[in-house]
Amino acid sequence: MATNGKPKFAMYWAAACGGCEISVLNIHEKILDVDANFDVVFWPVAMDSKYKDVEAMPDQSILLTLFNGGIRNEENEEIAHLLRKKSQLLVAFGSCASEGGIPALANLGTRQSIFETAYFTVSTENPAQVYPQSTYEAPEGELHIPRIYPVLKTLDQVVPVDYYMPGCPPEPHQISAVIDLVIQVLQGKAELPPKGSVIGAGMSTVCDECTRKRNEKKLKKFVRIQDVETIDPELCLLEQGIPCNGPATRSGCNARCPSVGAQCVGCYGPAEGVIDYGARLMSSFASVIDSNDPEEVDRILNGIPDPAGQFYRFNLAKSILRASRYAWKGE
Amino acid sequence: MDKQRITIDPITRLEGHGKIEIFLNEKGEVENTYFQIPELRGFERFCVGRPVEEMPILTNRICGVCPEAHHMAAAKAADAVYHVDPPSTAKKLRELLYSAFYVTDHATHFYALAGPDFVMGPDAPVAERNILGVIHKVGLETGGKVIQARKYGHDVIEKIGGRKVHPCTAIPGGQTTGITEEQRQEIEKMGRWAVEFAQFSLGLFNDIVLGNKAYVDLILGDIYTHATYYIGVVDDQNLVNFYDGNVSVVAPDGERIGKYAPSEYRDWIAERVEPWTYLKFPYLKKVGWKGFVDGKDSGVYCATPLSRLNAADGMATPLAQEQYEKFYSVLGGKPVHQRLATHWARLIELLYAAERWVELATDPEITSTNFHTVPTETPTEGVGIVEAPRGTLTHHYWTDERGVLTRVNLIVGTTNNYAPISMSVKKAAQNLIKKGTKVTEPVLNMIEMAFRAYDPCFGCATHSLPGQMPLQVTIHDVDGEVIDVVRRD
Amino acid sequence: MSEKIGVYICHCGSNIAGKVDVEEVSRWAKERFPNVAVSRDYKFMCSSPGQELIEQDIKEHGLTRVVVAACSPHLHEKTFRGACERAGLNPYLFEMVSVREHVSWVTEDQIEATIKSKALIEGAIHRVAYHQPLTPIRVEINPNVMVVGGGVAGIQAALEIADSGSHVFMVEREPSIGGHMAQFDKTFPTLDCSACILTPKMFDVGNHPNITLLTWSEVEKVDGYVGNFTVRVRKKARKVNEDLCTGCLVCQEKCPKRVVDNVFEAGMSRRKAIYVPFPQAVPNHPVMDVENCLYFKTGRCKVCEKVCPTGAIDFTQEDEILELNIGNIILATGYDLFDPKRIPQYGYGKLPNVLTSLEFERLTNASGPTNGEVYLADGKTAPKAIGIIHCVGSRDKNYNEYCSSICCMQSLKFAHLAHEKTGAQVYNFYIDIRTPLKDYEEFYNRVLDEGTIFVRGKVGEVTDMARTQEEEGKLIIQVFDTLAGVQRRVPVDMVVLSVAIQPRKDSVETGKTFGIACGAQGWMIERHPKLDPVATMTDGIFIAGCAQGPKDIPASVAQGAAAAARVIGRIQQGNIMLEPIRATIEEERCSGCRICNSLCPFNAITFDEVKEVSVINEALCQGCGTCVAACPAGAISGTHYSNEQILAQIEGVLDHALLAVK
Amino acid sequence: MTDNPTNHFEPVVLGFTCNWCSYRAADGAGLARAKYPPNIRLIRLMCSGRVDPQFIMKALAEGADGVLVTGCHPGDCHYIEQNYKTMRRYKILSRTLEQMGIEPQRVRLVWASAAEGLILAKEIADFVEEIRELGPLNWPKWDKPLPVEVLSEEAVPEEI
Repeated sequence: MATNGKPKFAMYWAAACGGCEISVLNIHEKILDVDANFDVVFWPVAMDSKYKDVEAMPDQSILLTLFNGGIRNEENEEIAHLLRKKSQLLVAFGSCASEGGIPALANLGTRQSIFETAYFTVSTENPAQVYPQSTYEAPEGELHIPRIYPVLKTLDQVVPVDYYMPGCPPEPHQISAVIDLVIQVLQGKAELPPKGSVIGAGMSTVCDECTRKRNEKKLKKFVRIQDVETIDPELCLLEQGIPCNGPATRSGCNARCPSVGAQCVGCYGPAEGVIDYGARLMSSFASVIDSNDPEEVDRILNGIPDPAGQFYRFNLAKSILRASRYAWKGE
Repeated sequence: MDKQRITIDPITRLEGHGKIEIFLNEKGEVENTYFQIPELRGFERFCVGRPVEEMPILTNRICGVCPEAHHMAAAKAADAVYHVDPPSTAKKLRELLYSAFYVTDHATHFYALAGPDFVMGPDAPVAERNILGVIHKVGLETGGKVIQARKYGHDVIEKIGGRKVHPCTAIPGGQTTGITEEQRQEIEKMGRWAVEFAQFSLGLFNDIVLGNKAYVDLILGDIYTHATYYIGVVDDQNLVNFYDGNVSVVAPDGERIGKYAPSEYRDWIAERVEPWTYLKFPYLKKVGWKGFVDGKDSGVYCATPLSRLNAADGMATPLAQEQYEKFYSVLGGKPVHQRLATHWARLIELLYAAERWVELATDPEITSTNFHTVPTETPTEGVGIVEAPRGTLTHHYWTDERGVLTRVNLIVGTTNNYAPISMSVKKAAQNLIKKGTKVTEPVLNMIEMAFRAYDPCFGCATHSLPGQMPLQVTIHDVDGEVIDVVRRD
Repeated sequence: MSEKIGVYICHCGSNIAGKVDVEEVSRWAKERFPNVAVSRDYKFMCSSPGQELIEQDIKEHGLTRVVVAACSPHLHEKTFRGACERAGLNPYLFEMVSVREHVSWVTEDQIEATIKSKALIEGAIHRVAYHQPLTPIRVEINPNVMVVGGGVAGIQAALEIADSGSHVFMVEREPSIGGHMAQFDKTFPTLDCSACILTPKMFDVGNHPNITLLTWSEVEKVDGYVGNFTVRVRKKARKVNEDLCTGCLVCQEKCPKRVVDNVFEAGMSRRKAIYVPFPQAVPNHPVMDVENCLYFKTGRCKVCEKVCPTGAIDFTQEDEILELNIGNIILATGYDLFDPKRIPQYGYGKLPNVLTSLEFERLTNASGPTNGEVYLADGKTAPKAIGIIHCVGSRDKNYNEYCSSICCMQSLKFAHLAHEKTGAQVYNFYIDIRTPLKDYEEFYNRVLDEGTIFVRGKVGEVTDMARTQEEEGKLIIQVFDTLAGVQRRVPVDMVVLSVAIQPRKDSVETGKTFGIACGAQGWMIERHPKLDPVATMTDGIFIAGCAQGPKDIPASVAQGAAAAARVIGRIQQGNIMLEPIRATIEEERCSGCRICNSLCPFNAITFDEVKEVSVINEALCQGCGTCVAACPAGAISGTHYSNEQILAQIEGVLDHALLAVK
Repeated sequence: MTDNPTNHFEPVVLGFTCNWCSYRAADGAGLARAKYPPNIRLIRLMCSGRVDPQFIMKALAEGADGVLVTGCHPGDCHYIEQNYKTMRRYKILSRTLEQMGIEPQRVRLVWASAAEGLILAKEIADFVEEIRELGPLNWPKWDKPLPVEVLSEEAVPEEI
């Protein structure tokens, strides 16, 4: 596919799982629109890529780059800088690039502890206490692997980002919508939203799209989902005591998880204008606890055994604190 | 002083980062190769402190290519932690989802990743050696079929798992929801189509590959052959099973040296750390680590579609069983050591998965509403094992009395094959790069074919990302000066 | 930020300038912040020249924001807002910093004080840039007023308002108005007859053209907001048609069923099953006690129906629900008496001649059970010695820590009445004698002169266990005399317990119904304990009398009048301005999760079932901001305390703080 | 104060007050000329119920070593019962902060009525002392690029 007059499109993954790419493939026939309207210059899963070409390209020559994955190591950051340089529109695509995603839970602990765990598990035989090293003198010559950062960062913490597209992964119908929009813009039929805004998601939160019945909320306890005898298929999960993050999570997914009886885990991130997702969730959960007695409140809160995980499951890297004190102090 | 070095960085059409360093000696022959994995995300660390019921959701994110595998392994481990046995409907729902997933995953790999090498030929121009090329050659309606297969598979995953990617319905003791009769009918319809598609694919393989002597020679040739141990999950009749059973271990000579239950994995498997890569090298504990060598005395083992066939006595569904027998008769009996035969084995598994899909979709219990059992016992420790497309997947959790994780151990599909992949790469390199060989792109691709057979997913293995990158080879002379650059683009 | 900010630091004479280097702060503000157009320090910012300084600068420099660092905003925020307004700047584009109460007066070190002032001022400079122009909320006032509680406080309030020409709905739980005062015989210190002074007022209420009297009625629900309340009142069935009843009371006379009267007569005598609580009752329409009426119990009797000349008796009458539109509400719900059974060692309930203050009131009352004669329980013997115990259930950590404020004078009154009526020797057992008001101390002296013996000390026990001959058949009061420092056993025939007055047992629920708060003790909380004693945190709701705290008749009357004056003022304004500090919900961002629905104690948040979004009633909202902090979708924003403003202030305050530390 | 190990460290403490009780209490402390450490900076809100956990985290991230949240006594809230919600939020927040490696003592909840100026002054003094004992928090200024190399030295052994 030789370069032609069409605007250039690229997609890349850093510290991600590949789910974003799969989700893009799940737009199925829409893929053809992409092919018709763009010259795909760089898209790992879909085709052979020309990494060297990307370096060789003039700056700003890629119109649209979808970047997924967080910044876990030097290599991730280098490529982020390269693609920022080459792209007119850089989109933080998916939870990891936008907010750190699940891998950002690592920011609760130290990088050191990651190594100590990974290379000393019960099934690891490592009497010599060997750690991988970023530079290693093999008999035949020097070997390199990228240095891992102590704290996982979001894309916009290493380069400026034009748009954010949340979701783990972003829903195919949202991806299609965004592709349509960009094509419309190319044809001069539409305007791009203001820089820095969130695209491919709703203005409200998951409850807006959730079909479950909601009442005034008064919680006497939080329950673990496996302890629920039968999950009421009609009633709001939070009202059943299941700690559902829906109220604080941006809409756009059609309330997928709640619709199948699983609590919203928060992958679409904070609602418009909310700075700290977890803080919001904390104060809203606290608000519906039906007790003014400190001891009882404590008992009720014991139903959430892992507050940090509950409130920052996908967002720790983008939260106000960003990482635990252990992580950045390395203690 | 540095030897001559060839760097393949990173490798293409493999789901994950990887980097191959090939060192030549003064004679210009391959002295050694290093297959490096540059990423580590630390799930085993940061899952500690999380409630165990979150693991099916958290470990999904290890790999977006096979989140279903982690979802299943995590759910089974969590069941074990709570000592709870989910209702049979729950197990069947999980296995149904999992079978549909196998169909999409194996189809994707065969047509998009490995297919090109055979359909187009290893030395075809790069620009054609990809899924689009395949589609052009075998015809658009085949391409349509491939997309259809992915679509159907993901539809089933979404119906049962709630989401196309990263399903969310498996919880300790079963599922959060079941399926309606109406959904069941659609699922059955799609399943029957999948069976035809699988047979069609085997037909294609038969015509294009087995029909082509060059390829058969390539498959049977020595370049891609390693006599290692093989492991794979089997049911109580020792037939291949993806969701449940014990792990069968067979020696290079085909003799089954034992079967282990998930809880016993530590008696059988150990992992080795090398300082030049983030990924560990599992091996058979009983045999021991003897370095990157094959044979009965080396603990190196393999866990792939080929391994699963070698480790089992047959397939649990009729059509797949036929193919199983044909497979071994054509390739001259068990076990088959030729790595490229893995592609054929994968298609046989594709057929099995499709048949199983229909079996489960027509099971009277599948629409029952008894899909969850509330755990009553105090959570402690548990292991969950499933067969991921890329190898046996082991999740092992320890929790406190609240069911909060205190320790996590994961041995992920592709990791099992890290050692054999490294060996295959080295062997291929040694065979293909001889003194005076001009290292051309096709040569490098042939080297890549060595590991592509394993369908490695270093996304899983390292929790780094799947990714294809271009291939560049830089050849240095003895003084480290660049004397030649071969680039694919 | 293209704002032009004026920053003013007040010396407050030397109050601030003595500790804070005001010149330095002023210089620093100008230098450090590009958007600070003017920065001045001045000796008294609150003086007219000080205010004019601000007004001039706004006009001359076109200031768009103003920050004043001076005393507490609680003192002068309004002052400076006024200055801004006069100069044509919206008053809410102003922010005040307290560098006197919060800095100069509480900090030892001058440098530290200057640094802290800078920090607080930087916070304000950051914050004020995000201020929005606001206009106070104007609310029309419905002239109708509701007074809840027909005691003397409520009566006073109702009459004042009615006389001013507005209509009053008076709601009283009991069959008659009058409250506790109607049960008393004499009132201290003047000893004029309670009935004589109260009855005319009760009569006026009953007959005032501007007063609708709703006795035997209770408020069930209050909706709306200041100027526009909707109040639902349940008018309990009297079983007597008030329009037909002439108050001849033949029914009461002929009714065959007698019932112990635990309310008005404090259980000391009996009434009929159809009755008015006391002769001067207003209205003088009887109510039927359905629990005890023979007809309702046995299905037979109906004597009252037979004897009623106007056929006013109506056995089928049902409760009536009234929906009233009210502009302002005065709560004068009164108090309950402490139950001395909670102090078993005083023997109340076990020892027949141990009485409560109210029971003694009834004994001494000419229209009481004994027609004013003080007898022992046998109903004929007059007591020779009477002990009156003060502070029963008051000033006692085990019961009520507070002083009930009326017991001393009441006990002195009892001492006098007992002495007068029986000639008995009277002992008063007290902790302290508190006679702070007009003519009180004189009354105390008078009672002393009458020969009443005062024993200082908390009574330990009242018992009939005689230890000596002379104690035989007596009640012995065991007390440690803290003046003499000796244990005393004082034998008497009758003991009167001056029991504490307590909040109504349902005062907290009542508070909730009307959207106002009660303190830890249960007294309703005023807006300000000194400066705003009869208003509450909820606009349009006022409190008077003992509902607000223990007080005597004069004080209750004064509060009733004060509350009335506030309400009349409101009515005359025609409408009022409310602070525009309010929360609002952005509809398209509200997910309808309903997290906020249970949060608002003023019921300002409701759920629109059709649109599936929550809605805030701006006039009901009091601006506390709790829902703003709780909305998980960030759909609720609060004026004048927005996230942007507060976060900016945090940054500002800390930004400088850090520099200071380094 | 001088004989503690971190005697050169001057804590910076942020205080949230409600307009009706604790802010007036602070006014009262001033009127009474009660001296307390200058380390605290008070921010006025209408009610402690307005305190959003975001504010507290923002404060800690912006360099505060501790945060004091003050309001009316339970039962005395001028908005009837909002301070109970503050208490609930406070509990949920301190559990989370603990997991983030922030000592729960760094965020303290204190009730002070308008009349309790001296009590508030004492609470502030105690709190500042406690924070002094705990030492600086020094949360990184994330806005600026992370000093990865520096942190990495602390974080992992040389061979990595």
